Parts: sequence; structure tokens; C-alpha cells
Amino acid sequence: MTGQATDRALRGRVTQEVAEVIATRRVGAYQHITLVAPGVAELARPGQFIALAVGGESSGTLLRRSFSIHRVSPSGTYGGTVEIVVSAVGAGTRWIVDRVPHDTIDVVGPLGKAFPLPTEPVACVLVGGGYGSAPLFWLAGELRERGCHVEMVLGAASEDRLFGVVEARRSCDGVTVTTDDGSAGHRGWVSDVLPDIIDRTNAGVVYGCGPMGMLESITRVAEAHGAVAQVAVEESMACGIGVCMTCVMPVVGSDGRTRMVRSCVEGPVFRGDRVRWDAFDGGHARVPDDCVGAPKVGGH
Amino acid sequence: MTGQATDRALRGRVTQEVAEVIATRRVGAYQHITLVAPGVAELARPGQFIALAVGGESSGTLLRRSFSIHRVSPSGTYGGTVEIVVSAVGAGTRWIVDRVPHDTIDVVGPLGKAFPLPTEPVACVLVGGGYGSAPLFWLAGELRERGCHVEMVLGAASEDRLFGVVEARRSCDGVTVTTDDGSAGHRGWVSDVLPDIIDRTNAGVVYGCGPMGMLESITRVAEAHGAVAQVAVEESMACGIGVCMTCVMPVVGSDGRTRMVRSCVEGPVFRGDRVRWDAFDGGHARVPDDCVGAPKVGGH
Amino acid sequence: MVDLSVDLGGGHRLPNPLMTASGCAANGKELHRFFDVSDLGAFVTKSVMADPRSGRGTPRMAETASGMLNSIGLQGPGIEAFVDEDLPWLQSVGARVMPSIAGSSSTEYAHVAATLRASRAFDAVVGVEVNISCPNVANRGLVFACDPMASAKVIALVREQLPRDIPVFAKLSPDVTDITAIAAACVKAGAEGLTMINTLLGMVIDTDLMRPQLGGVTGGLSGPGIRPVAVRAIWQVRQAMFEGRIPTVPIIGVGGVRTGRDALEMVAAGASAIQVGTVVFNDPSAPVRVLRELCELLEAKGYDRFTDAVAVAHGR
Amino acid sequence: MVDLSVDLGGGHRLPNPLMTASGCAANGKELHRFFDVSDLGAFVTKSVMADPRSGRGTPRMAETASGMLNSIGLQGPGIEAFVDEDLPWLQSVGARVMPSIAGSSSTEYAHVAATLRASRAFDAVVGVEVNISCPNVANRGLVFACDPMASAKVIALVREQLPRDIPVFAKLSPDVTDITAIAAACVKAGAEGLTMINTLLGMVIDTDLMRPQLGGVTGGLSGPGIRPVAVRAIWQVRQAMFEGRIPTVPIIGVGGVRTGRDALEMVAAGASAIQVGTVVFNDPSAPVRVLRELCELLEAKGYDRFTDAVAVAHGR
Ligand SMILES: Cc1cc2nc3c(=O)[nH]c(=O)nc-3n(C[C@H](O)[C@H](O)[C@H](O)COP(=O)(O)OP(=O)(O)OC[C@H]3O[C@@H](n4cnc5c(N)ncnc54)[C@H](O)[C@@H]3O)c2cc1C
Ligand SMILES: Cc1cc2nc3c(=O)[nH]c(=O)nc-3n(C[C@H](O)[C@H](O)[C@H](O)COP(=O)(O)OP(=O)(O)OC[C@H]3O[C@@H](n4cnc5c(N)ncnc54)[C@H](O)[C@@H]3O)c2cc1C
Ligand SMILES: Cc1cc2nc3c(=O)[nH]c(=O)nc-3n(C[C@H](O)[C@H](O)[C@H](O)COP(=O)(O)O)c2cc1C
Ligand SMILES: Cc1cc2nc3c(=O)[nH]c(=O)nc-3n(C[C@H](O)[C@H](O)[C@H](O)COP(=O)(O)O)c2cc1C
Ligand code: FES
Ligand code: FES
Repeated sequence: MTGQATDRALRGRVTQEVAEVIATRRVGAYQHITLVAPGVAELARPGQFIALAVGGESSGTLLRRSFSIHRVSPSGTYGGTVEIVVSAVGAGTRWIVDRVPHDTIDVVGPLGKAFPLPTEPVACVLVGGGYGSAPLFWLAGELRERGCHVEMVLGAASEDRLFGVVEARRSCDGVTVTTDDGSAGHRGWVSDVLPDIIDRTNAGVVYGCGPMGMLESITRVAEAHGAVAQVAVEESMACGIGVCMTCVMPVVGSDGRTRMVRSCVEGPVFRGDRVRWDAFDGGHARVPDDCVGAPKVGGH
Repeated sequence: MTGQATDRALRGRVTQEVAEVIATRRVGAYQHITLVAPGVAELARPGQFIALAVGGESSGTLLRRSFSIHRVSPSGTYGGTVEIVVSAVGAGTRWIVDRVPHDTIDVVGPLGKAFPLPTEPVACVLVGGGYGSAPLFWLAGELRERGCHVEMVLGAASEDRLFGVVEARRSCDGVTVTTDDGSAGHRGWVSDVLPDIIDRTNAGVVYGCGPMGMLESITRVAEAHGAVAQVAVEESMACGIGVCMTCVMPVVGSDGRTRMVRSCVEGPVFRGDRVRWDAFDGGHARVPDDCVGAPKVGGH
Repeated sequence: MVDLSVDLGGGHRLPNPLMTASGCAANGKELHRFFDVSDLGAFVTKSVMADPRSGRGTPRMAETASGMLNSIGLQGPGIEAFVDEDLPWLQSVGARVMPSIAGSSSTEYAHVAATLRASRAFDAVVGVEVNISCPNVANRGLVFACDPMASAKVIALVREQLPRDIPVFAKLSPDVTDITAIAAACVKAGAEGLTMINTLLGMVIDTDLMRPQLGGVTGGLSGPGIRPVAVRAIWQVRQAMFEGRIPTVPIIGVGGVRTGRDALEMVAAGASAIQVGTVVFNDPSAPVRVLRELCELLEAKGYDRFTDAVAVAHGR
Repeated sequence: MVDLSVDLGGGHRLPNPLMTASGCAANGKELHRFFDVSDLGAFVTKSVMADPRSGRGTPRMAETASGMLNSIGLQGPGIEAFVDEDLPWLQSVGARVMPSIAGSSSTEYAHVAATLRASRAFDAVVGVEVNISCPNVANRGLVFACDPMASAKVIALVREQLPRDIPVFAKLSPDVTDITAIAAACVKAGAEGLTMINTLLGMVIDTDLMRPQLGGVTGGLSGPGIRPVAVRAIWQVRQAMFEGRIPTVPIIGVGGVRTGRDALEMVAAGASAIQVGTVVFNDPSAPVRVLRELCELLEAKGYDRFTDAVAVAHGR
């Protein structure tokens, strides 16, 4: 455990509650779900996530599923609500999108570190890949409240996998859309349009949320254009609360040394230039040889 | 496998279908559920049962739960329906009673042997313990169609655990109710009132469905009063279709020899005097020493 | 269309790699009500011993998380009744049969194999599975499959009784420190194939009665919950074959297969055929459903032949 | 009120029998956000080795039916950091601590035990759990727990390093042919207790990529799906104690406990304390929930003392 960072993460309060689904609707390829979860709603910050239990008391699916918090409303008719945007890819997410209003889901959250906010009103670019845009609108609002100029880039494979284009136009100072197939906006990747936007706005920070490959290229582009990248990663997580050590990835600490750190408590948001992108390969992450405690030649 | 009996059981046709719940309502301590299952409805006979899968595709509960068929309506607005009466005792039955209309349940059935019907119009007494009465009303109707005088005895621990008293009055020539606590009808057991009813009606057959202890006493009383007992047993079943050998009990065959027979295909209805009641003890059934293939002293 | 056929030895080309698992399908008639048992690559029957057996008292089952325990105690009609009634019936419907045989001593195994061989419907047999997870009366009830020497002796004696074109499959128990050692002993003794895995020894306490739930106290754990153990066993033994520590023979994978994906998982780990056991209790037509799903998956992945997918996960 | 207290040796009376399982609760701070870790009978920490370790590459987990596989590779800060930071923190919140220690050689185990013993917060320690499911570098990577001799050597060396009033618990692997043989070797070498069971060796193939899903190829299977194996292991070892084949020592039960009923099951089979592992990932406050449920069950059954329920299922 890398003392300082962990302690900071652990100071954040967390709760577990049985949340009622009060609304669920299809948005393109995704399901937008609103949960009554006053405890989470009160504590959460943009960039944090929640972990949902799947199935009932005798479910064979033991591990929780993690979702970025799209938005919270700390109070309302039903008490505080939390919204998430879910892409149904496997049995767990299918179960979640099949819930109807009044069904309940067990929620743990808010989890992880939030996006750090700049202390000065610098320009920011927010880049979301697919449902990765979900946490960015809330972030955009907070940044603009601090006087930041905020532009957003939304990218996806195709139009139906974009999330929140209309909301982006409402909440940001500029929006650029890219799709791999050209079905909406520019044909291509977010990294094609990002350099110009950073240069044009003279952005100080680029926030990113989406697939690993995209986060790596955001980091590269940001660096090349003089901005800091803050990226929210998505690793397989067994516990989401920092106790199992399954969600680790190699990250360089403030002392310059690489450690396998837990993305659930020390992330999911990391400074892009701290992530050891060189260690990732097709869903696997190697332990870099210079990592603290790495197996020596001849093996542990 | 005891050749003949099995072959007969296996000639019966069976189907597997995804049934929609179209009605579900509380009746005393039970849940009365109506399923659209045209295939089962068409094939079923009184005394047979269905086996329901529990939970969804990733359920940790693998084994089906068995329920006597309460009633079938071979056609109707929705196609054929099948009704069951469920007592929620554990996780599986709780899941089943929690289904709401339009939910679906995977059904296999009809399973097992039906109650044999007398070829002559003899008087019959039908004895149901708790939800054990569920299959008897349908049976009563068939018996009366054949000109049999039909009386029913319904017994339970308390009034809320009786099922179908009103329906019994409608479908039978006489109804007697007993409860252990006297909250309805006679205080006491069905075996207290049964001798008189057999004698009075000069009954030739006593049909029984309920807990093991009750079935044993029905058998004893019927024998003592010159009637044949036909009892539907309820053993733990892993498959319900005759392939696993978990549901066996010691039963005497037509050759006078005891075998461990499968209650799911050679039952659930057995002639009471064929069941080796002496082998049962607190939920366990021993293999009688004279059973075909019983372990010899010194072990197999 | 993917070519699903597979040759497990003896020149019997099976039309596809899907089988029932011994003891989870009885001897055919029951499942034939749900699907045509001749649609399977082979039908594996309930382990049969020399004499009729009553099996154990009840309860014989306990449900567990994603699985179940059983303690049937090898109830069955004995080999004579099996060859007189069950095998001819399976032959009459066109099934390819893999009888599973068992014994309390190595000579009992040999006797059962000899009786089988001499039977009139033996033509339907495409292989014999030897269930060595039986208590060995000569060795204080230690199961054969836990001891390489005892396992080898059974296999050698059974091998002698059967014609050369009938491959013998040794069915291994996972309850051992090193499954590759047992596998090696069986193959060296003449097994032309291995079936993996039998159930894990387990136990459930009935907390209402505060006593063991099964009449037989302990029982065999099966179902999807144990699949990772089966995949690991198949992988390890297949790896040992690649490394030359065991001669290469076909492996039949069994343990918790519920879907085509699960079957493919075992195939990629090294199985040349797949048995579906406990999941039949959940879905009586599971073996043919799994076959269909496996076929669709192979097709989607661009395989022309099922056999090209066998053991592909090694060395990736 | 049921008296839940239990004495696991060394005169440390624990207020209740519920514990975390090593590696499923980190070293306390994380779970302390959900419940007060001093409410547990003891807090079992992540197995710690001599030096800092990065653990294995990722993916390190695969979900399985009613369970999961992990291949963490004993990531940790090393014993120095543990005694400087983690143990004092646990002491500061009033937790009773059962550190879990590990090594690649018996001398590494001894060194870790010695460092622990010499540490300033050692007062918080009520016992030491020795995780012998580690690859033994001196023996071609065969895990200690698979070999009675290697297990005994580790236990004897660790025992020597620790004061008499600190009971040593050997944590056994179920992946052996006869767990009572390993248990006997450990107790004879000085273990005052046994923890059963560690994970089962398992494997999952990623059928999208057609390669092992875990970076470490094989992994440890845990969760409710394996509970019957844990209950059986506890039962067998406890039975061997009743029969005088192993000296009687307390058993800590672990493996798939999800509810108070599950805990009671292990208790009835012979466990004097219970650890909750994987289920914490499903429900972060599971250890205290299970304790509450266990207490309610004991109360409903009319037990005055928790210890009266230990091993009651034997001989019924
Ligand atoms: C911090 C974080 C934030 C996330 N935010 C969102 C979001 O806002 N919207 C959304 O749709 N999805 C999000 N995901 C991904 C989501 O958690 C997975 O899609 C989901 O876990 C898949 O579960 P499944 O049962 O459908 O798939 P399966 O493939 O059946 O899952 C099997 C196992 O793998 C894990 N797994 C599979 N895919 C992923 C993945 N991409 N990331 C992490 N674990 C995975 C599952 O959790 C489970 O343990 C997020 C993941 C993380 C870690
Ligand atoms: C032929 C037959 C007909 C039945 N008819 C009815 C009916 O009409 N109405 C009704 O409410 N119940 C009926 N039952 C009993 C019903 O199947 C059980 O109550 C149910 O299986 C319990 O499941 P559970 O998950 O709620 O309980 P759990 O205790 O969680 O079940 C655990 C395991 O034990 C088995 N089991 C538990 N209790 C019984 C039992 N009493 N009989 C058989 N298996 C059991 C379950 O099937 C399951 O495999 C019948 C059983 C059989 C065999
Ligand atoms: C009820 C039951 C009975 C079984 N009987 C036998 C048997 O007679 N012979 C045998 O080799 N295996 C027997 N098995 C083991 C299965 O064939 C199979 O190896 C094991 O259950 C794992 O596969 P599964 O998870 O698909 O069931 C039996 C399993 C069950 C559940
Ligand atoms: C992610 C994970 C990490 C584990 N790490 C350790 C460990 O470091 N030391 C150890 O003795 N056991 C370790 N275990 C095993 C558990 O302590 C426990 O013995 C096993 O998981 C069975 O219990 P469960 O089913 O309740 O998890 C680990 C288990 C998991 C799931
Ligand atoms: S998911 Fe368990 S430590 Fe991060
Ligand atoms: S329940 Fe399987 S044979 Fe009867």
C-alpha cells in the first residue's frame, strides 16, 4: 500500500444501501438508470463510481459491477438520486438493464478518487469514449462554475454508441463529435481532433474516460501539446473497495518508482503521464521489471 | 431399472416450455400461480407434477423445484394453462412466489405417474395435508365423472394452511376438515376422522397427498378398513425426470421384492401398501436389508 | 458448416464431440423423451457393476451454490441386466454407446468388461469408460483413482478384456495432489483416453437437524461451481502431454458444462470431447443445446473443423 | 444472549468467532469504513512475505459460477512495512490481529515470524496464521501444503520464533489426496490450530481470446461454490481428532461462507472460528452480518454458548 495516496483515498466516506430503481430508459445503445440512493448522492464527486450487486440472495454472480456516476441529485421527491449509464455486455449488465422501476439494487459507493479540479480557471477539454462520457457532464458543470472554459469531445464506434451529445452542447463551451464509421461528426478518432482543440483553447487539462487505448492516446496528445491528462480507467475489479488487489495497474508514484496500485481506491482517475502504458498489451498488464517488488530473474 | 413399471412411466409424453405467469394470488399461507403452458396442459393427468427452473441464466440455484399440478385448462384466451399452489419455504420457492404476471418460468412436465382411476364407480376418499390437497380437486372431478362417490378430508396445522375448503365443498360429495390446533374443523389429525368416513361410504380407494407421516397413517387406516391407499409422495428430487437416482425410496414390486425405486418416474403416486414405511426415519430412508442389491454385511 | 466429427480412437468416428456424463443421464430412455439420443456423439451410461446394487439410503442429494452433492452409491441393475436390456435398447435407437463400468476390486472391473464384450449388442459400443472413483475393498476403501498403482491395475485388466478397436477411457478424480501422476499411470497401463473430472468430495450439514444432510455423510460435488477445477485438470494433463511426460491421448472434458461457451473453454484447454452432467437436471435437453451453441461459436470464430480448436489455448 | 466467546489457545479469549480471511480484507483500513474491525473476533491480514512484492500481472481475477479465481501472487509491502504501518494501525483501533505470514523457503517464514515478534505492536497479535500454500523454491515450486514434510518444517521453524502464548495456525490447502495427513504433520510440528481451507487450484479460459484468462494462467478458486469442500475437509480432520489420529486442536473454518447458516454449518462440522473471504467482495460488511446471523441462529436453537455447537454434527 503506498501510504499517502491510500490514506487520502480512504478518508472519503462510503456507504452501502439498497437502492430503488425509479427510472430507466434506453438512450442509443445504452440504458440510463436512476436510483434512489441518498447516501451515495450526498457523498459523491465527479469521477467516482458505484458498485452494484447482481441477482438476488442466491445469485451465482458474486462480484459487483462498477459504473461511473453520471449525475447525482442530492435531494428530490424521492430523496437523493444517482444516475448511471449502462452498456449491456454480459450477464451482469444484462441483469441490471432488465430491472424495472421499483426493483431494488444493492449499491456500494461512492468509490474511488474523483477528478482533481484545477485551482485556477484554466481551459479544459473533456474526452469521452462511448459511455465513458457519462461522468463528464457533471464534471463540466463544476469546471464552468470555477470559471473554466470547457470543451468536450465525444467519440464512439458509431452514432448509437455516443452518449450525451445534446447534453454536451448544453453544458459545454464547445463540442466535437467523432465516430469510427462517420455516422456522426468527424469520421475518425478523438485523437485526430484533440490536438487542435487543445491548441485553440490553450487547454491546461485534458480529462478522459473511455477504453484504455483511447486514454493512452489522450495522454500522448496532451503531453505533446502541453496539457496535463487526467484519465479514468476501467480495470476488472473483484471488490471495488481496495481489499482484493485484483484491479492493480503499474503507475509511477511521486517518488518516481513504479508500483502495482489499486485502480479502485488510488484510481480510477490517474494522471495520464503516471500510467505505465508500455506494460499494457491486449487486456493484460505486465509487471514492469523496474516495478517495486517485481519478480527478480529466476523468479520469486 | 425395474423394467415394466419404468417403461409404462416413460411412455407418457413430456415437454419443456417457457411459461408466462398470468395470475398469482395469495391463498391463506400459499401462493396460487397460473402459468401459460399449453404443452403441459394438454398432456397432464391428476397426480402428475411439473418442475420449475429457479432464477435466470446465471442462477446459482441449478435444481428445479417440483409442484403438483393443481388444475389444467387445456385451452383458453392465452392457450392452455397450468395452476400450482406454492408454499414458500426456502430460496427457490421464495423466488417462485415473487414472480409477477408476465414474468416467465421454465417448466418441464408433466412428470411422474398420475393417480390410477378405479375401473368401477367405487366410493373414494381424498385426503390432503396442507398444500397436498392441490391435486385432489381435479382428481375429484374425474372420479365423479366416472360415477364415484367422492369425499374429501383436508387437514393442516392451522386454518391458514388449509387449501381449497370452498372448492372442496363444490367438487365433492362430502368434506371434513381437521386442524392440529382446532382453528378450523375438528381438532386433530386426518387419521382421526378417516376410519369413520371409509366405513360410512364403504370406500374402495383412499387417495392421499401430504407429508410422509400422514401418508403412512392413511395407508395404515385404509388397510385396516378394507380400502386401497394411493399416495403421492414428496421426495427430494435433483432431476425429476428419472436420470439421477436421488429421489428413490424402498417400494415392494409386483414380484414381492423391495427395490429402491425412483419416485419421480415410478411415482410420485404409489400404492400405500407397497411403500416400505418401516425404512423411513426423520427424513432419512434406509435401504432395507432385504432390498434387491442391498449392501451385504461387511459391505459391498 | 463446421465439421464436428472427432475420432477418439479405435477408428470410431463420432459425428460430434457431445456426450452425456455417466450417472447424469441414466441409460437413455428417459432423455430420449426430450431429444434423440443418437444425435449425441456418444451416450455414456450410468456406471455399472457386476451385481445389482440398491445404492445408499436417502437423502442422496443436497443442493449447493451452483452445484449439488450426490451420494447415490452406484445404484444399478448389474451388468447382466445392462447387457440384456439397456444396451440393446440404446442400439435399437441408433445410439453410439460408451458404457461406464465400475467395481470394488480390479477383478470385478475385469468381469464387467468381459461380460460387456461378450454381449449381443456390443456393436453399439464405441469405447468404454472406466470409473475408477470407487472404493477399493482390498485397500481399506481408498478409491482406486487416488492411487496410481491401483488405477493402473484396473486399467490393465480391463484393457485385456476388450478388443483393440474399443478405446478405454480412465475417468479420473480431481481429489488428488497430482492428477498428472494418475493420468500417466493410466495411460501407461493401456488407457487410450482420459475422462476428467469426476466429482469432488464434499459435504453439507443440515443446520436444522445439525447432522450431515446426506445419508452417506460425504458426497460428490458437481455442477458449474467446479468447472474451473475441471478446466485446470484438463489443462495440466494436456500440458504434460505436450511436454512428453504423458503419451498423447484424447481427453474427454466433464465438470460443470452449462453452455457452448463452457464446452469451448474445455476444448481450448485440451478436451477432444465434452460431457454434460448435472446441468441436465436443470435443462433436460442441455447436451444437444450445448452442441448447438458450441457449433455456433466455432462457426462465428471461423473454425472449419472442431478438432482445430482442441487445445488451442496452450502456448498463447 | 449467547456467549460467543472462544479461546483458540494461548489464553487469548476472543469475544466472538468471526474473522476476516487472509487476502480478502487487506490490512483493515478499507473495511473499517464499513464496520469497526475491532468488532470481529480477530482480523486476519493479507499474507506477508519478507520483501515487498509486486504480485503478478493482470488480469488477476475471473468470475466463476458462485465464486471467483484469483492470482494475486502475494502482492504486499513486505514484513518491515507491515510491522511499521499496518500492525500499529490495527492496534490503534483496538483490533485483535492474526497476521498471516508466507515465504518461498522455510527460512523466509522464520524470518518473517521473527520480525513480527520483535515489532512494537506485537501486543495486538492473538495468533499467527501460516499460509503454507506457497511455492517452495527448494522443491521445484511444489507448494509446501502439498507435502507433509515441507509443511512440518515450516511450522516447526515458525513455532520456534514465536512466544508460547501465540498459537500458530497452519492454513491447509484442499488440493491434496489426504488432508488429514498434512493436518497431522502440522500439528505434530507444533501447530496449535488449523485453518481450512485455502483456495482450490482452478483455471478459466477466455473464449474470446482463446487463452487463459488470468495473467498467472491458473488461480485459486474461492466462494460459496467451494463450501462443500471446506465443510468436508473440516469434518474429516475433526473426525481424525475424535479418532485420536491427530491431537485435538482448534480448527478455523473458511471457504464460501455467505450467511450465518453457512458459518453454523462449518461450526457443526468442527470449526471453532469462522473466516469470511470472497463474500466480502459481494457485501463489504459480511463478516459482522454473518456474526449477527450466526448469533440469531444459535439463540433460536437454544444454545447458551457458541462453543457448545462446535462439532455437534459428529456422531448424529
Ligand atoms: C471504474 C469503472 C467504471 C465503469 N463505468 C461503467 C459505466 O459507466 N457504464 C458501463 O456500461 N460500464 C462501466 N464499467 C464497466 C462495467 O463494470 C462492465 O461492463 C461490467 O462489469 C461487465 O459486467 P457483465 O457481467 O455484463 O460482463 P461479464 O463479462 O459477464 O463480466 C465478467 C466479469 O468481468 C468483469 N468485467 C467485464 N468487463 C469489464 C469491464 N469493461 N470493466 C471492468 N470489469 C469488467 C465483470 O465485472 C465481472 O466480474 C465500468 C467499470 C469500472 C471498473
Ligand atoms: C412430486 C412433488 C410435488 C410437490 N408439490 C408441491 C406443491 O404442490 N406445493 C408446494 O408448495 N410444494 C410442493 N413440493 C415441495 C417443493 O418441491 C419444495 O417445497 C421445494 O422444492 C422447496 O424448494 P426451496 O428452494 O424453497 O427450499 P430449499 O430448502 O432451499 O431447497 C433445497 C433443496 O431441497 C429440495 N427440497 C426442499 N424441500 C423439499 C420438499 N418438501 N420436497 C422435495 N424437495 C424438497 C429442493 O427441491 C432443493 O433441491 C413438491 C415436491 C415434490 C417432490
Ligand atoms: C447424480 C450423479 C450421479 C453420478 N454418477 C456417476 C457414475 O455412476 N459414474 C461416474 O463415473 N460418474 C458419475 N457422476 C459424475 C459425473 O459423471 C461427472 O463426472 C461429474 O458430475 C462432473 O460433471 P458435471 O458437473 O457436468 O455433473 C455422477 C454425478 C451425479 C451428479
Ligand atoms: C483475492 C484473494 C486473495 C487471497 N489471498 C490470500 C492470502 O494472501 N493468503 C491466504 O492464506 N489466503 C488467501 N486467500 C484465500 C482466502 O483467505 C480463503 O482461504 C479462500 O478464499 C476461501 O475462502 P472464501 O471462499 O471465503 O474466500 C485469498 C483469496 C482471495 C479470493
Ligand atoms: S477491486 Fe479489489 S482492490 Fe481494487
Ligand atoms: S429425481 Fe432424478 S431420478 Fe428421480
